[in-house]
Amino acid sequence: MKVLYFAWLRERLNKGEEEVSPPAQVATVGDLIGWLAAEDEAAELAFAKRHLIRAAVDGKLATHETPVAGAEVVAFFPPMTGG
Amino acid sequence: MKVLYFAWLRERLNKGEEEVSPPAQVATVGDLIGWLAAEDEAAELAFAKRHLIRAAVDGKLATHETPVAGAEVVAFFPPMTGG
Amino acid sequence: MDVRVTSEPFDPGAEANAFIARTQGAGAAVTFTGIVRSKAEDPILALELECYVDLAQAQITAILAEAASRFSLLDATVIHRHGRLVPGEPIMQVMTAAPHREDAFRGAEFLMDYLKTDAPFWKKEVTPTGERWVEAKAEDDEARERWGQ
Amino acid sequence: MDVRVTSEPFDPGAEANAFIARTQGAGAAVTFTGIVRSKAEDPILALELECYVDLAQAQITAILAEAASRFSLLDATVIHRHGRLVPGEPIMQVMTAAPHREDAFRGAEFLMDYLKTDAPFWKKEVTPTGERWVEAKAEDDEARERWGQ
Repeated sequence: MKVLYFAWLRERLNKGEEEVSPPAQVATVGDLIGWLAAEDEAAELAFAKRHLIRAAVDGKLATHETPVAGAEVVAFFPPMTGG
Repeated sequence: MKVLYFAWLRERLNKGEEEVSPPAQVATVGDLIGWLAAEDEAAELAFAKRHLIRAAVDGKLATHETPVAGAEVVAFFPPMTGG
Repeated sequence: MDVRVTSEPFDPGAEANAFIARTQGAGAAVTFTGIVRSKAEDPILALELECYVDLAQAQITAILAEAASRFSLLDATVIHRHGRLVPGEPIMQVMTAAPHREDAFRGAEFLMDYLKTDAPFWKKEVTPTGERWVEAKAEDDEARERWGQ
Repeated sequence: MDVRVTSEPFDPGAEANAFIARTQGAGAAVTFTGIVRSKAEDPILALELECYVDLAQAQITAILAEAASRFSLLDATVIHRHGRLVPGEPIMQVMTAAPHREDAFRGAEFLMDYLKTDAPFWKKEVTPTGERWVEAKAEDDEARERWGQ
């Protein structure tokens, strides 16, 4: 599974993307955040404010409840500030 | 006093402007309409629907109650359709 | 603030660029362009706009000042043509600039609603079967009413 | 319907003219241009826009389709830049065309409100004393909420 990071998440993690292989019990976006945060101290800090973490799964906006089983790309980013 | 006519008022009266000398008892825009209509059959028809007659006195939008004593230019026209 | 009542054609995009270029500090610019419309089911050959030019200039100037103070506009411009126009031609354009988008949008809508009811222009449609004056719409009066006096 | 997510500069007026020229039957065209703003009391040197390009293209395409059906738009276009921009540069532009002005205005405002909250761009301001990410505003969420789900 490829994971993408944008904006201050990318800066705090010092990477724009990575390949990860979460275990089978990581079923949702929220589970994936928890697993990434537990794996790495920088990720724990970057993901600390869960309510500010937005996500997209395979190119579609997602919530923390969205399933990630079989997903190819999961993206994490702060609230959007387009326009 | 100069009187201007626009749009279908101008067409029905077949003139864009004229000089008139109403008597002193013509005090308001409404009085002026009444006097013009009484003077001329075409004007009586053109001014028949009083609620559709808008006016300006000396370059300012007016109502039928606006005084015309001393006015130099009174304009009559239908509801505006700008924009 | 600029008001132009003219029988000459204008270039909508060039006007918008010039407006943006001369407005310092804007985060938002809104342009409304009114265009002569010919419906397939009821085509027109031309639109003739009659205008009381002096009053139009005065009315639009007053409406612009009101819009600028209500909506914190940094700048606003109205261009309005009169004379004979053909379908597809720009009739008029309103441009507003403000720090934030809400004011730029509200200012442009306010100006449009006032121009519809309070600017001395009269439209006549020239159709294949004759000419007809465009009647003022009750919905335009209602749109203007929402802004209060 | 056209969506352009690009790092290249664009010409607001030329885009508006091209948009108007390709839209048949419109009586009203609204253009919103967002511009990089530097406040005198808190100046910025540049605005850096980060973008998830694939998602932006998909999100804006979906928002355009929704706007077109809600507001009877004849056409609508969104241009949105990413990369490094300086004050005064156009960031993005929304254009709508409709038979009547209400729909053109509503469509443009709807698109702006959705772009603010649902298009994957992130703004960073480069100031004389450092860089800072622009925070999402609660008022933008509220503006979006008014359109319902």
